[in-house]
Amino acid sequence: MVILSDIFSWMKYSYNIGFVFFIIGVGLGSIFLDANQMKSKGLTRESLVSKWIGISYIVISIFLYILVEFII
Amino acid sequence: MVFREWRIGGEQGFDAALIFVEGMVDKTVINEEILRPLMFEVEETKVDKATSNEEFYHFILKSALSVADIKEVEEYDTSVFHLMAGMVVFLIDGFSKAILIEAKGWEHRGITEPETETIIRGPRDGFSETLRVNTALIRRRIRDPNLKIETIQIGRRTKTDIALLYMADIAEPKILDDVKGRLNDIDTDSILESGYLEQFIEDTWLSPFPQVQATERPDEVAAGLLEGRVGILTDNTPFALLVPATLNSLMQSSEDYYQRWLIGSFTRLIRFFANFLALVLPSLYIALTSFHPEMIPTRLALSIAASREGVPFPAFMEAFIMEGAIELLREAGVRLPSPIGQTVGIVGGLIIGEAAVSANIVGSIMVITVALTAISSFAVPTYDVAIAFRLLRFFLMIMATFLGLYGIILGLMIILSHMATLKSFGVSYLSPWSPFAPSDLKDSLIRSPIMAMRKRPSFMSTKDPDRMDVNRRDPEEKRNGEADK
Amino acid sequence: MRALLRDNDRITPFELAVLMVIVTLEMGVTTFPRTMTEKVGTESWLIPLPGFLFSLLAVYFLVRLSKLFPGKTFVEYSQEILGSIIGKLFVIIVIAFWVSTSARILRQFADVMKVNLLFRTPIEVIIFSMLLFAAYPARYGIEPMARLAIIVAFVTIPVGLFLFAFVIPQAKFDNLLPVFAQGPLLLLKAGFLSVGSLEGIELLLVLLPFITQPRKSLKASTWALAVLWSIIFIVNGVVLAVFGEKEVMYLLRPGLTIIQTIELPTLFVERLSSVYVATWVALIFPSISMFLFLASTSLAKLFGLKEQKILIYPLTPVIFALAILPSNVLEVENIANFLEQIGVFIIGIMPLFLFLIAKIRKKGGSY
Amino acid sequence: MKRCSYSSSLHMKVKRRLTLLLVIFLFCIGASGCWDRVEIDERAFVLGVAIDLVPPSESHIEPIPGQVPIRDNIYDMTVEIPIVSQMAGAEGGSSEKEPNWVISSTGADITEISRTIMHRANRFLFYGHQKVLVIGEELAKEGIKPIIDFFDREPETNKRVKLIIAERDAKETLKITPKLSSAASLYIFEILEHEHRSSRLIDSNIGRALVSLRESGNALLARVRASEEEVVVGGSAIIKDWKLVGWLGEIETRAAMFVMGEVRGGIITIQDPRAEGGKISLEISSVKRIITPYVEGDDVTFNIEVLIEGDITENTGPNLTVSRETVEIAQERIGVLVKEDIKSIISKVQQEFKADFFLFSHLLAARRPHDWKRLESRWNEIFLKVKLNIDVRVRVRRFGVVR
Repeated sequence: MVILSDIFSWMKYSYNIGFVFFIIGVGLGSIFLDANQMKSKGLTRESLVSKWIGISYIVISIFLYILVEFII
Repeated sequence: MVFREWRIGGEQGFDAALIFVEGMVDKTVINEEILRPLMFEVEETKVDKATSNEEFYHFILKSALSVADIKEVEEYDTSVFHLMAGMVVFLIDGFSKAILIEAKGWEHRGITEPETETIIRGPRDGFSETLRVNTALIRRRIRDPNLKIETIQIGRRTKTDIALLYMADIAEPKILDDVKGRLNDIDTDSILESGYLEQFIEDTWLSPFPQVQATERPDEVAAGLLEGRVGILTDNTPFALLVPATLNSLMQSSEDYYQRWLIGSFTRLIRFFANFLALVLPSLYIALTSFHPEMIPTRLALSIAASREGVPFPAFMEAFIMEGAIELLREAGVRLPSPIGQTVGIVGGLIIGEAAVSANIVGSIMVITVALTAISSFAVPTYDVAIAFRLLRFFLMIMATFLGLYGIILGLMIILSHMATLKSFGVSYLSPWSPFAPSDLKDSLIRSPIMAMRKRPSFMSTKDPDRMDVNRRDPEEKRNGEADK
Repeated sequence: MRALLRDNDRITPFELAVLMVIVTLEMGVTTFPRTMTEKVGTESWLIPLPGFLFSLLAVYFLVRLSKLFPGKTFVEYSQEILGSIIGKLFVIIVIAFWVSTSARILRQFADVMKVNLLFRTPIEVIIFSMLLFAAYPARYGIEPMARLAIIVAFVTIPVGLFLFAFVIPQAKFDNLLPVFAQGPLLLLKAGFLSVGSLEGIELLLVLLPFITQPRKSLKASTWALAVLWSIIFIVNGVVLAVFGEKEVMYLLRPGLTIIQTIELPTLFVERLSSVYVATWVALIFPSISMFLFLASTSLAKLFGLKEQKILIYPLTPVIFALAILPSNVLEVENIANFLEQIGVFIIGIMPLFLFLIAKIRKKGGSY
Repeated sequence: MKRCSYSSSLHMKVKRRLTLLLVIFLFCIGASGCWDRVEIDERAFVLGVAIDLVPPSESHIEPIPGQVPIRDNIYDMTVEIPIVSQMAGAEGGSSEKEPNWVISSTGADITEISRTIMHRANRFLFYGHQKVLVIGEELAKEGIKPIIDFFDREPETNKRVKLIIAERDAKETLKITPKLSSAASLYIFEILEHEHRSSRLIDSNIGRALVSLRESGNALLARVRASEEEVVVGGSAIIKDWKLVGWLGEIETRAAMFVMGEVRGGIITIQDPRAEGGKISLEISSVKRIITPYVEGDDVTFNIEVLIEGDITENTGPNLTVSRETVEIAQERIGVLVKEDIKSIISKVQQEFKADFFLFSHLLAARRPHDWKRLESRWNEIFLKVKLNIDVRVRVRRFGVVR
């Protein structure tokens, strides 16, 4: 629990909207750039992984932001 | 289009017609060498004597025309194509073949000095717009049967003649195949200039760097061919292409080899330095004045501060205004007729610079920076490279505006990374520095003595790697040795 | 005839050596004089001797391992040697080490930038811009990075050493004394531990199968180590000789501060330390992209992905988060010390260990 | 070799998106501003800093209610800022105005005063071009540690800033108007840069002083005294345990520098014994100093060898040509003179100041580590009894264009 509270306190300091945008940017890049590129190379699995990384990054970053700003 | 119909061989002869495109043919050839023999020398007796029509036709083909190049064509399309290319089509009634007579001749610009790559020592001839003239210019320089010239037509509508030049026993076949493959892949309706080709065959489309070397100089092309590169000549343009191109090759001028090696090396070092200055000088000004004045020597820092006293704009605005103005002047200078262009350049530069300083829009140090940058960018021999670095200069200026010196270095690193990823027909763009080829460094930042460059560039993986006998003694040494005896 | 370098995943032994040097010369090198002096006092300038021997040993076992499993990276062979689960654990530890090391380097770098060039720019911006740009060449695979590293090495290392040459007149060689006052054991121990901060050796875990002439890789990496340790030797020795033991231990980054003491009549550039710091930007850049490449390649191999490209940008937020995690320089130093110990484990102990187990369990090729 | 024809459009698309990302990135940065961008004309270049101690009765610092004052000492910091518009010369600046602004403020710590001055000057105080740091006598007697800490920690400040102790008030030194330099700080800086011309003053900068100060707390710093028109830089200040304990004259300073091996030039003049009023001057061209420690029990002996090479610049003896005899006399006499100087400075240091600022301790630790371990705790006593063998040898190399 100490570690968890440490992490939360750290996040309050440094998890800001800029970081969220950064992660969302990476996620979008994964979904739209990498996934398509992989697909055109014929690597379906990689394309899928890329897409999922992107989606989960976006979701998690927004979720964490809500968590940090409004809940804890 | 001219149709000239008459009856060949008198009353017993056949109806015949000459078709050609006005302006594309040499009228004297038609009058003297085609029409005169066909009309006056092919007499009725010839028709009588001929036992058959076939024989008559052969007689016409073999003996009647005093023109060097004659072809028989059966297809309509082909003959139309050749007609458009300046051949004369000769039709005889009753025969299913057309005779194509070479009588090409059109008004063209003579061989003049290249405008974009002027040098002091070296040949003054430059390519002109006619492909055949251009190939002849190369041929005159390399009298080797291994110099192959292949001609293909590209462009659905323009059907432009493209000549592929290479040394069959030097050029690496993989590169050659690559070039041919890429040329054959092109599907477009028009090739109006070699710039079209360049964009179709280069490796990376959106890179600011040219990956194909364009040149107006036949000696440059000949030297390239002898290094194992492939030359591409396009009809209707004086600009030949040389592939593969590396940054190093684009920074060289053919004059480097004509001068003694120390001078050649010195000018080359200056050129690289000038290119670097042209790239970073304005951004360094921004970074040093507004981020890190501690790096400027104290007295200079104080005088820069004094010169900027009263200038309302931040340093980056100053830099963008002045650089923008210079680019404007440059572009305008190119478009204006040449006598006026120079005047406008000088007058504009002087007046704008002077007025801007006295109006307190920019500091005087900025004017010096801009002038130095502009001058430096003219020292780059290849226009395409100079323009690429001009563009990147603005990128670096943006980086410097935000992150100072750190931004500049970061910008340079990203440019370098980009160049590291670039390849021109399989040859690394940064060769020979990277991949590191120590033997090729003789012809990079410096130009070593011609006797020391016994091998062709190794990154070209040429079939015949040696320029001269590798084990041969230096002539100088040899002469001294003889003198001692 | 030399092969055309058109395939995107091969590097020459020379390029491997250059990469090893470039990756190791990161921000940590500037603190070497301090950390080493803290360990062994004035003898710290001698550490390169045992350090070179120990790192050579590590390199030797890594090369032997790679010969046992030709064409395989450590991701595959450690799983073969240690079994799937322990092997995977080891791989994950190494990947985590790379990710956190690059975060550590970035953070140290950003701190240096903030102190020397950009006083008020948030470190987030410095780290972010560096990370974003350094990821670009990593996406194109190992070859462009080797290209980049060569140019960077040929530009920055001479500049750095040139600047160092100006410091030498101030050196007082009494500061290097006494030597061998505390017995060789301490020196040997320090030499062994210093192997942990040579990140370049870890490249061999992944890069050995990418070498065009595998036979030359041992020779090339030995050369890299020799160059590396001589650079460290020069830096350490000069710094210690100029500052003396106490001042070295007092300074945060003696390797940087020393440039500020250069006393030259004003050149074109007033403060050479800024130029020096600027060259560090160029040195850090390939290191970061290399670690990104290593981590993503290993991850891709671990999960059986055919393309490492897609993992590079997704790794950046993780590194970014880790880089801005420590609140101040002291914490960064603690983390750096901790990572150095992990590094000792990864390249000081594991190669030998893996090699022995492979021999005992008769895994790998018939070497 | 194989080129996919579809890859072109894809490639373009990818690149376009990357460019878009870059643009977005730049906008992100742009929107949040450029933090470090301060235009060069918005900065106030601090060329010199002088710090004095304010007598407690004169301090006007308002006490913070309910809080014990952190420090008793109130500092008076004076900075010299060039007025660049005056420097521009012809344009606008009237030559009657002062070219520099010397501005003072008081406060309890340096950072705070710096901010106060920043507010008063309405410019961004920039220490990147600081040349000198002058510390007043009273303050130096209290201890210079708290002052130096700010300048050591401050990243903008160069390690080459000259650290000088002023006799009496430090601020007076910055108020003079030098005839040839544009600012007093530059003037003092340049004098110290050319220290090797006479070796009568010590070129002490923060970086080098700190090495010595951290080692032992002792150092020799340059001394400066302000007069009406100019400043006199010469001699040195002795710092013991970060505190000023005394002064050395110019000749004493040179002797001390001989011991430290920092003499690089200067003139030594001796009487010619062969004639009344005859003098021989030697210009030092190079000096080598070798110190070797010997330890026997608690007896520590240092062998100091000084090898001087120089040119005779003046010879006003009986025979105007430089004879072999002249050279020999010069070599011997100068050797004796320097030896006496060194002897007296070391005994002065041992008896009067009881401070080891020649870092003999350091030498002992380096060369005789085992003995040093034994003696370390008692070094302060032992140092007072350290014996010295001084050997000065002089070699005349040239004597001008006449014999």
